Amino acid sequence: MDGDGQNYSVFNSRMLVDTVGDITDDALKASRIKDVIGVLVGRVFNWSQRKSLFPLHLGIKCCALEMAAAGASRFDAERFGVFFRSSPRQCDVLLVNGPISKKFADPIVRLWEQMPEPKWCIAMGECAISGGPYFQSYNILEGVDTVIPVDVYIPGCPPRPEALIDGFDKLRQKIIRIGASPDDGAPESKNPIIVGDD
Amino acid sequence: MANALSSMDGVNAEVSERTSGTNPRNVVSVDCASENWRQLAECLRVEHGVDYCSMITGIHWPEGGAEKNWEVVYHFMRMGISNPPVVEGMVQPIITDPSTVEGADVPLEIEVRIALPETRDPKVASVQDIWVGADWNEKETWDLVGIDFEGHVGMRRVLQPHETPAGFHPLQKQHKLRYHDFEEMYDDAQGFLRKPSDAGKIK
Amino acid sequence: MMATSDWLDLRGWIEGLVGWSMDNVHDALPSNDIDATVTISLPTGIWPEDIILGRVFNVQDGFGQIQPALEGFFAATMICTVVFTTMMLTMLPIPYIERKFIGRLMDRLGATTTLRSLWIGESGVTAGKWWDQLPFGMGAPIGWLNKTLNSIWGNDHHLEAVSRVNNRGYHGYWFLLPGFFQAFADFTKFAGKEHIVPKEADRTVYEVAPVIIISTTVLVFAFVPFGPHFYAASPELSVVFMMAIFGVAPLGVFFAGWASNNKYTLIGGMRSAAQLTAYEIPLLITVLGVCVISGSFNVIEIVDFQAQESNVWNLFMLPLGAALFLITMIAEVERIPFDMPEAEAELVEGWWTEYGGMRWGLMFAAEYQRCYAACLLFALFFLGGWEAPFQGTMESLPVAGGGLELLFSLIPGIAWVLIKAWLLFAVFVWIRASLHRVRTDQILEFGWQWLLPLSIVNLAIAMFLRVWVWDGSWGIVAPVVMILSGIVGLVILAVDEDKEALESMTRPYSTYAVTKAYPGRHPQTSLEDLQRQYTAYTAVKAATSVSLSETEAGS
Amino acid sequence: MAEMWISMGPQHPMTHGLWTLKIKVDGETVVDTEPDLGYIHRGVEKICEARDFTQITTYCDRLCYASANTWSHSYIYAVEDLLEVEVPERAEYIRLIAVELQRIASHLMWLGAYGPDIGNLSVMVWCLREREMMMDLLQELGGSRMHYNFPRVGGVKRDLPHGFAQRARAKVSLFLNRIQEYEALFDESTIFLIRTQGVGYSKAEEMVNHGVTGPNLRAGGVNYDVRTSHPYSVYSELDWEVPVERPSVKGADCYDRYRIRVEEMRVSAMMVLEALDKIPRGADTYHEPGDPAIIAKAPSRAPEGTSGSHHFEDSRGESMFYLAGGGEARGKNPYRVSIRSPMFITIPYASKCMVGYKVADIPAIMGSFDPCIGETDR
Repeated sequence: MDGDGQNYSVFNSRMLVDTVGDITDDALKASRIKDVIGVLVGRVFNWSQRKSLFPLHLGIKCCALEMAAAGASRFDAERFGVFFRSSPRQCDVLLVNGPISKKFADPIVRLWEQMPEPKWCIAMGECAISGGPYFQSYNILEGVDTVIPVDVYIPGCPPRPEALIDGFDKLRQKIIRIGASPDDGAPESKNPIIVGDD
Repeated sequence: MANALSSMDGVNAEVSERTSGTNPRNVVSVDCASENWRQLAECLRVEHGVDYCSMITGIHWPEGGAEKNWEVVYHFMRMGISNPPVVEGMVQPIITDPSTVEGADVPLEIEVRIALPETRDPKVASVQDIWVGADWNEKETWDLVGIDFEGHVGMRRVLQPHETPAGFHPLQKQHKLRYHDFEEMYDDAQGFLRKPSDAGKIK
Repeated sequence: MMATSDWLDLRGWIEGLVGWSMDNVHDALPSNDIDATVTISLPTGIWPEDIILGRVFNVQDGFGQIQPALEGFFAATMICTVVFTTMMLTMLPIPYIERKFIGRLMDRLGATTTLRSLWIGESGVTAGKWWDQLPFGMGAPIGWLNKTLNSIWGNDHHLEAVSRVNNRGYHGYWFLLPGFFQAFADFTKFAGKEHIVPKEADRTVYEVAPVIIISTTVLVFAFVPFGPHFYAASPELSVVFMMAIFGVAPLGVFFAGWASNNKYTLIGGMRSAAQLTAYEIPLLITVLGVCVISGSFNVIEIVDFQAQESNVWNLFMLPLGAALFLITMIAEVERIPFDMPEAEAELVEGWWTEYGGMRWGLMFAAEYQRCYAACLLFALFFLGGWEAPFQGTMESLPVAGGGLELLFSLIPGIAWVLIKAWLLFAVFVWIRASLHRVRTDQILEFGWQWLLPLSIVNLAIAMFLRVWVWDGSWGIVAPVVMILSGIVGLVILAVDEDKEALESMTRPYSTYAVTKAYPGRHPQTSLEDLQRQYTAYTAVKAATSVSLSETEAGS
Repeated sequence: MAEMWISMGPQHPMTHGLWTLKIKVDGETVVDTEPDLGYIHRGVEKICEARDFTQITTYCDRLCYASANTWSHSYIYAVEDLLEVEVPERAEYIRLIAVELQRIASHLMWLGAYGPDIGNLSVMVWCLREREMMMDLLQELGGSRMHYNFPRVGGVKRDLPHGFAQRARAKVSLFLNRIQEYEALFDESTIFLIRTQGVGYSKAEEMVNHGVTGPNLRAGGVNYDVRTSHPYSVYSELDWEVPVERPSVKGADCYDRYRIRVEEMRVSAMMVLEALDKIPRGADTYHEPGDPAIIAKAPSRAPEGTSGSHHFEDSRGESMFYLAGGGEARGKNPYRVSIRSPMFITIPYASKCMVGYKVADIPAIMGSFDPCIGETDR
C-alpha cells in the first residue's frame, strides 16, 4: 500500500475481463440460448441418427444369413435406412449374429472400439444373447454382453428377418427417447435419457 | 484286399456289412497295431491305390482298459481318380458308371482302427506326406484329443485359440462339460481375466 | 459468335441490380467539394515555408473511380453464391437416383425414409413434448405445427396396417418423396459422429487429404455453366482449368491411403494413383478432340457451337469420343466396373477404410459431386448443353414449329442441362448394377492398350472434320455419315463381340444335365416342358392358396 | 511396395464367415498364404457327448448354416448305421426331396455370395430372392426357416403336407427359368469371364490327395459323387446324371466351379420334380407323424463297442460322421461324435491355390470354393 512500488491503478485489465465475462455469462443464462440450440439441434441429430443406422457387415454364424436375407428383396431392410458397411469406422450399429468364442472375443472388442460414437450394439440370436445351444461349451462366452454393452436383444435361433427389422425399430424407439422430455407416454423414460446412461 | 491286408503282421482285416438307409454297403475294416501303421499306410497307398483320406478320429477311452486306452480311427476311400485326359487340346472328362466298374476300380471304403495303450502322451506315425488331406485332420486330432503324430510337420492349434495352455485337449474325457460337473473346464469362460492376445504389440 | 438466348439471364439481372444500387449510392453521396486542406506549420529555420497537405476532395468522384471495381466484386460474389447453391441443391437428387434406381434394378424399394417420423415418432414412441424444453414458451408454435402435421399426414386410422407399423415407410404419399431425405439423414449423422484418428497415422496428412479432395471437387463447379447466363466464371481456357482441377483429387486420395497407416488403404491409394493416371491421359485427349471440333477451349462456346453454329450435337459428330469420355469418366469417378480403389471384396472399404464421421461423409459427398460433374460435362460437351433435343429441326417444322419455338423459349436452359445430367447418372447406376469389377492389371491394360490409341484416333477424326469438312456448317453428309458409323460400331460391338469374343473366350463344356446353357445361347430344348410346367403352374396357382407374390417377386 | 503380410479377417467381406487369411503380398501379387481358423469353434463334438441321439440332430442342423438339412441327414444316416435301422422307402424319398431342395438353396446362397466377391451386388439380391422360394418349401416340411430338425432316426419328422407337391412343382419350374437369368448375367458378361477364367487352377488328382471333394472335384472333370459311387438313398432309382464340367487343360478354374454348381442346381431341381412323381403312395397322400410309413422303430441305445459312420454328399463335398456307441454306461448318448467337414480340408487347399495371383483374385478364388465356416470350425 505504501511505497512498495506496486501500481494500484483504477484500471485493472483482469477486473475488466471478469466483469465482462460475468455479464456475458449472465446474458447467456438469461437468454438461455444454449438451451434453444441444444434442444433444436439435438432433435435434428436425433432424427438423423435413428434414420440412418449403418450396421457393420459382420457375419458370424447362422444369423448372418438371415441378416443377408433381411437385406434382400422380400424383406427389404434398406427401406428403413439400414445400409451395411464393411468398415467399422463408418458404422453405427454392431450387429452381433452368432456365438462369441474365446478366440473372437478380442477382435469383436476391437471392432466395437473402432466404431465412432454414437454407436449401438444389437445381439441377434440366442448365441449372441446367452451362448444359445452352446452354453455348455468350453470355448464360447455366454453372450456378447459379457464383453460389450448391448442395446437390443433379438431372440430366436435364428430370428426371422422380420424380427431383425423389428429389432432395428426397437433401437429407433430407444434412440428417439434420448433427450426426450419427461412427460411422454413411454413408461421407462420418466427422465431424459442420456447416451451411455444404460 | 482284406486278405491281402491280413497277411501283414499286426494287421487284421475283414469285410464288414454296413447299412446305410435302405441299401447295404461293404466296408473293409482293419485293426492295426500302432507300430505297423506306417507300413500299412504305405501299402495302402502304393499297392491298393487308396488315394483319399477322409477323416481321422481320435478317441479317449479312460475305461477302455490298459491296451485300448486311446484309439485312432482312420477313414480312407479308394476313388481311383486320375486327371482327365487331354485330346487335341481339349480335356475329356472321365465319365464312369459305378454300376459297371469292377475289380480295383470299385470305390471302396476302408476303416483303420489303431488301439493305443494307456499312456500320458499317445502318439502314432503321421501320414501327412502320404495323404496331404490328413494334414489338417492330424492337426485337429492333436488339438482336440491330444494324440500326437510322429513326423508331422507344423503341428499347431487349428481350432482352439493359439494361447490355449499346453496340455489342454478338451475332448479328453477327464474334462467335463460346463454346468454338468462344474469345477473343471470353467476356466474363466466369461473372459474376465483375459488379456488381449496381442497386448503390447504395435499393430 | 452469337450467344444462345435464355430468359433466365442471371448474370444480367445481378449485374443490373448491383449497378443500379451502386448508382443510387453514388447519387446519394454528397456532391459538393470537401476542403481537406491541412496546413502544418513547422518551426521556422528548418524549412522555408509551411507545408500544405491535402487538397480539395469530391466524394462522388472518388466513389466513381472505385465504383466499377465494387460492382464487379459484389456481382461476382452474388453470382458465385447463387451458382454454388444451385449446384448443391441440384446434387441432392443424385444419391436419391442412385438408391431408388438400383433398388428397383435389384427388385427392392430402396430407402423410403420420410420426414414423418419427426412428428409421429417411431412406432408410437415419441420424444414427448420436447419443445417444452425450449425457454420462454418459444416451443409453442412447434407444438402447434406438430399437432397440425399429425392431423394432416399422421397415421390415419383407416390404414390399420400403416398405423400398426408406425411410419415404417411412406405408405404411398409420393409427394413425401420417400427416400429423398435419406441423404439429409446420413449427412447430418456423419456431422454428429466422433472423429477418430488412428494411433499410428500421420495426423497432418490424414487431416489434410479430405480437404484436398473436397475443395478441388467443389472448385470444378466454378466453370460448369448451368445455362448461357448461369455460370460463376468463364475464363477463356475453362476446359483446361477444369480438367486440371479434376486431376488433383487423386493426389488427395493417395495421401489419404498412405496416411491412414492401414495396408488396405495403402493398396487402395496405390491402385487409385495407377488407375487415375492411366485414365487421365485418354480423358484429356478425348476432351481435346471435343475442343478441336468445337474450335474453343471455353465450355460455353463449345455449347454454343453445338446449339447455334452447327445445329448438330457433338455426340453425333464424335460417337467414339462420347463413348471414350463416358468410360474414362466412370474410371475417374471410381465406380463399378472400375472401382478398384474401393473394392469392397478384397480391400475392406478401399482407401477410405480408416475414415469415419464427418470427413468420410464429406468425401462420400465428394464422390457424388465428381459423378455429378462428370454427368454435367458429358451433357455440355456432347449433348448440346442447354439446347433442347433437335431444337433447330423441330423449330423448322412447317406447322408446329412456331409453337415449339415459343415453348422452347419458355423453358430455361438449366432445365435441359439438369435433365440430361440426371439421366446420364441413371446410366451410371445401370452400369453399376449390371457389370462386375475388373481386375487391376486388366484395368491398366485396357486403359493403356485400348483407350489411349482410340482417343488419339478420335482426336484425328475431330481434326479431319474440323479442317476439311467444316465450312461454317456440317453440310448434310457429315452428320449422317458419323451417326451411321457410330451405329455400325455399336452394332458390331453388340452383336459381333457377343458372338465371337465370348465364344472364343468360353471353352465348350460337357454337362450331363437336362438343360444346357452357355454364353450367348439359352437352352432351347427345355423351353417346351418349361412351358408345360408353366401351364400346370398357372393351374396350381388357381387351385392352391400359395401366395405367388412371394414366389415370383418382381419376375 | 516391399513384401508385407496382410491379415484378411476375421471381419472381412471376402471371408464368408469368420476366419483369417494371412497373405504375403509383393505389390499386388500373392506370394504366400496361411489360413487361421477356429473363430467360431463351438465344441460341438464335446457337447454331443452329453446329448442323446435325437437331440444331436439340432446341433447338426446348426453345423452349416447354408445347408442345414444335408448335415442333419448326414448325421442321421450315420446313426442308422450305428443302430441298424431300416428306413421306409417313402421316408427316403422325402429325405431326398428335402436334401435336394437344401442343396439348391445352398448353391443359390453361394452364387449370391459370389456376386459381390467380383463386384456385382444385384446378383446377390436376385439369388436370395430365389432362395426364399426354396426356404418356403423347406419351411413347409420342417416348420422352421433355416434349422429344420427334419430327419428322425428311422424316418422323417413329418410327411409331405397337403398341396406340397403342386407348390414344389410350381416353384421349382419357376426356378428353372430363373437360372437362365443368372447365366445371362454371368456367362454373357465379358468382365465376369476374364475375372474367373484362368484363375485358381486345381487338378483332379491333387484335389483328391488334398481331400477336396464335391463340386470342386467334379469341376476338375471327374464325375465322382458319393450319391452314385456309394449309393445310400434312393438316388439309384432316379434317372439322373452327375454333372461334370470340362475343365481347361491346366485344371479347373473359378469359372468351372461356377458352372458345375449351376448345373448341380438344375440337376437337383429335376431330381425333386422326378421324386415327387416317383414317391410311393403318391405325393398327395398324407400320413400322420409317427406313421410306420414314414418312420421306423429305432432303438435309443447303442451297444458297447459298436461304431457307425457314413459318407454323405454335402453341398460342399463329402461330409461324414463317425459315432462310437457308448453302451449302457453312457445311456442314450454316443461315446464319441466325430465330424468330417469338407471345408475344413478345402480351405487350406484353396489358400494354396491363391499363390501367384493378384490380390484382386483372392475373393474370386476363395469364393469359388464355397467356404462355410460353421462346419469348418464346428
